[in-house]
Amino acid sequence: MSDGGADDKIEIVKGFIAPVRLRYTVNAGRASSRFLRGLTEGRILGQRCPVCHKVNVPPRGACPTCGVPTEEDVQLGEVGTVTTFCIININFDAKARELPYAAASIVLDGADTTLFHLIQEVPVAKVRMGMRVRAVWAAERGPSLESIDHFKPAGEPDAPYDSYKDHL
Amino acid sequence: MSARREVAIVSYAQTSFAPHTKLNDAELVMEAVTAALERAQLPRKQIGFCVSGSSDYLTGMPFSFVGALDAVGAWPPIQESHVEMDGAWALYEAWVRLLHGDIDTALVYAFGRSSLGDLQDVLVAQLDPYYLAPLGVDPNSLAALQARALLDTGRASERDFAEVATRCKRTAGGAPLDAPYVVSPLRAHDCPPVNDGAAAIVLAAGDRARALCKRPAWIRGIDHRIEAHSLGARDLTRSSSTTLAAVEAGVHTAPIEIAELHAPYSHQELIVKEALQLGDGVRINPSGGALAANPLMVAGLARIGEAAQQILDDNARRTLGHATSGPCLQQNLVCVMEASS
Amino acid sequence: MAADDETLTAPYLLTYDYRRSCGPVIGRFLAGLRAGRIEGVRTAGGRVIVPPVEYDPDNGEPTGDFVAVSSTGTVVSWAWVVEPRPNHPLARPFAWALIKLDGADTAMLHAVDAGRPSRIKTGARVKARFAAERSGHIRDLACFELEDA
Amino acid sequence: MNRCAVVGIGQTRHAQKRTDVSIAGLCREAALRALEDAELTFRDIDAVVLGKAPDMFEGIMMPELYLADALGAVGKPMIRVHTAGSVGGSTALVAAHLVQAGVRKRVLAVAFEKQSESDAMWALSPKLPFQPPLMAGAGGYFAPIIRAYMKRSGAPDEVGMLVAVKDRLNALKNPYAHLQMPDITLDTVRASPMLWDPIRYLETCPSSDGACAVVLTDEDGGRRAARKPAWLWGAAMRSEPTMFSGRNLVDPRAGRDCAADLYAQAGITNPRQEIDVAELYVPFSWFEPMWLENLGFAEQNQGWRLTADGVTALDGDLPINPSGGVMSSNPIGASGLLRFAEAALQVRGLAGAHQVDGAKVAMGHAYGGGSQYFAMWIVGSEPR
Repeated sequence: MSDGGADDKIEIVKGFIAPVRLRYTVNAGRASSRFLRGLTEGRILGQRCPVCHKVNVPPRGACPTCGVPTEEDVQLGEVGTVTTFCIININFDAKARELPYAAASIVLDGADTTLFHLIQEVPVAKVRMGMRVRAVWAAERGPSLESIDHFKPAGEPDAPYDSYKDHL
Repeated sequence: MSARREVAIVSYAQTSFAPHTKLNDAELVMEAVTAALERAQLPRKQIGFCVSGSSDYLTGMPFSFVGALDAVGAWPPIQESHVEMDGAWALYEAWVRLLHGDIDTALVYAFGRSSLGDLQDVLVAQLDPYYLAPLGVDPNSLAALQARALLDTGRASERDFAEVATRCKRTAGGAPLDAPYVVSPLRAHDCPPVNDGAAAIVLAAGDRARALCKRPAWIRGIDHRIEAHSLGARDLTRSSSTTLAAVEAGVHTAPIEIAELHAPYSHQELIVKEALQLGDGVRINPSGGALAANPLMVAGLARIGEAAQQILDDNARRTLGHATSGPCLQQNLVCVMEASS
Repeated sequence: MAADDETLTAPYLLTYDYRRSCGPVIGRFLAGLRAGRIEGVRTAGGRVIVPPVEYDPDNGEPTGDFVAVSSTGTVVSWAWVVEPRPNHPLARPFAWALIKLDGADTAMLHAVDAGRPSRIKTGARVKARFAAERSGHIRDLACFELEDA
Repeated sequence: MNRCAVVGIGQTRHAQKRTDVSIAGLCREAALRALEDAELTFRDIDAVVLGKAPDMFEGIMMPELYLADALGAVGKPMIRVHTAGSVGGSTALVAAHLVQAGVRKRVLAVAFEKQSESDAMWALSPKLPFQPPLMAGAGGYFAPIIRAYMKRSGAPDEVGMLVAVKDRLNALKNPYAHLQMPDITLDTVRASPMLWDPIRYLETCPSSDGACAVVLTDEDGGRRAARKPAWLWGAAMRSEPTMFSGRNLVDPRAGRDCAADLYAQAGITNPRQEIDVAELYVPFSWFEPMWLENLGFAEQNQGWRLTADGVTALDGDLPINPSGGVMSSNPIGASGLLRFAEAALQVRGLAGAHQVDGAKVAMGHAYGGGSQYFAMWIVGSEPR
């Protein structure tokens, strides 16, 4: 397909469409597979580093700062603290969401790294740093972070800034 | 200009180059890097410079090198770079960096999972996007055009191809000439397998290399050159870029004992061997080369690693590692290593 | 989505319709194809490059005037495709060939519809077969065919 | 380590869509300008280093292969660098390393992105199995970081708007810049849609097609250069992991360490006083004050005051992004090299209408990934 004009006058061809269709079989790897199976079963699993003892979630099979394999699974709580967030006014998702919506970095109780997820069941104007939130599981779970539909306010007092300031 | 600093390979490690791995990129890299560092007894935090080679198109995911960094333990922050190429070019970058003189060690790694897609489709994306990629011409076909051109010169026969394949693949019953063609004149035994894997090399300079390793593989010369992309613009039966790189790397100043050539297709070994002017006394690809295992983006670095290992193991005094990139040997790198400094 | 004992796998289709812009040299060549003719471009050294590019492949210097070349030429090398792939130009067994068109100094890559492998050889004379419907694309050249066919 | 000089600089006219050129044509537009500036030809070049962001932006795997002929690399060494958004900077550093190590005398560094061939948003976030769902786009990653900075520093909301206006007004003096917005004011920025609260539309960078090229030479080449060269004083790169416990995304340690290494090489003890102008990688306006702190131009939580006080304006004491910066042109792979090239243009005195009077020491800065890859250089009008 081209968007050039009539021939003979040598009107040049400006461009064409070049379709690419490549089929892959994605392999999640060991650590991610355990994490994703956990989500299917309604559990959030992190992994503890044998050297620095920090718990990484999602686990990726290695401690990124120590450079050693991580094997020990740690089941995390479903409640955590919003460390920071943004409010989104345009849709990026295949699922049309009601605008605006909030997405936040959340440090789950027992974890040392943050998950990024949706905050719902609260007006966006009330979302705040330090807010305590709880995971709400999707009706249908699978090997995806979408097994957690969103996080909602946990109804606890806000966490003090000092408790999460290292997770920004 | 003052004499160049001496740089050596002090350890090499690789994962198994299996037809398919269950590990992800970071897990693969972890295995290779950990083994290479253990062999050198070099703690992660003492690495001066780190550089890797990989291609997003193997897994179809952008930024694949970012996740692999998890396997390095990049904390405190490290001096690090990445080439979207075979790891052999990452090794070249590390060698250049070590010449500066301010750091003494470098880690080089490469990873690739060729099994996740269909390479005959994926590698079409490497071609000129206006004239070649829209034709869908696959890598086996391009190699076959090169093989035919070589046959036409009379410098090689299909029997010669089969002999290369028999030696590299070590298959029972050899490589029969009555086997069907995949794309004529290439048969299955003339084409590379599909493999996943990772490899890692530790480099060190001067006294640091001597301290880390009993018998370092000193890099005597390393150079790489590229040719025109269009197949019609070059003589496919000669690897002029290999010849140029070989001269720059000093291949001919003394005899080579063992050469590891990155020749994914059997006829390419003949072309590269001729371009390097290697005599018949040179042992070629004792590892089996890329015809035995061809994890893309890793296979070139692995050739250098295998050639270095021959020195580390005291099997040879002077070896050569070669890497290639692109269709029909478009780009080539030559690395000459010696036992004594 | 399959699960084995250890790791999860899933199919993934990387798909996108890229928008190529051609620029003056490729764009003019493709316009020529659309009009049923093949053109090359001359380098400062006097060589004629087909298909044309904006630069001399040897030294990167700009190329010059367009030159009409013949739609017939000679096979420089070839490879026989036993089982065509879905994205190949022909659905039946065919030859890829490097073809030096009369009037050109470089060979171009395209498919030759030769029927069976015994009919093609290096040095064979071939001529372009243009597609019936053309849009300004390298596939406006449907393939080449043997001149004596 | 050998001295290294920048003797040629070229860039394309950047635009949302450069449908008038092929990918090779785009790269050549920059490369030929750099060679012309250096009064050299491709024949004079010993090695070519190519940088760009993910191959999937253009759908060409390892494009150095297809571009070898176009960039005059045939018979020469060619390397392809990819370090995410910092790649343009890394490309210059890998090229400089070749000269500094004494391996090559004259190196051409080229970086490009032709985003109009696809859709960066798509290429950055295809629907991949097992990956976290895409909830917020690229800005969704950086908006929470900016919010954290605003809370920590107490900076007023207006600071991001000041940067957005300043950079676009600077771009009016740069004929190559993509965005040309003569009528931009604080009010238009404030009134623009709030995309990722706290980031407004006009506080984000555009998506551009463009390329940049730089010719680097050894000391001899610098001394015999056709025009005044820029001399490399320091070059540094640092990386840290994407996610880890205690990671400071507002003030990443990799950036701090990189700057410290850079200043040590360049003999700079007080960057605020000793650096005359800086081209920083600011894809969202708020990154100007954040980087001012990360790079040591201001104390923690005080960077925004430099912006608010006009210090970073073209006529200020420390002009930041006189070219208009990433906020005005963003061909992703080239954006880092453009920062490095613009810094060199300043100390060569060749920056034209956006020249900072008397600039003798300039900094180029690039970052990428999740604020985790850093590449920087300092160039001076005289050798050091």
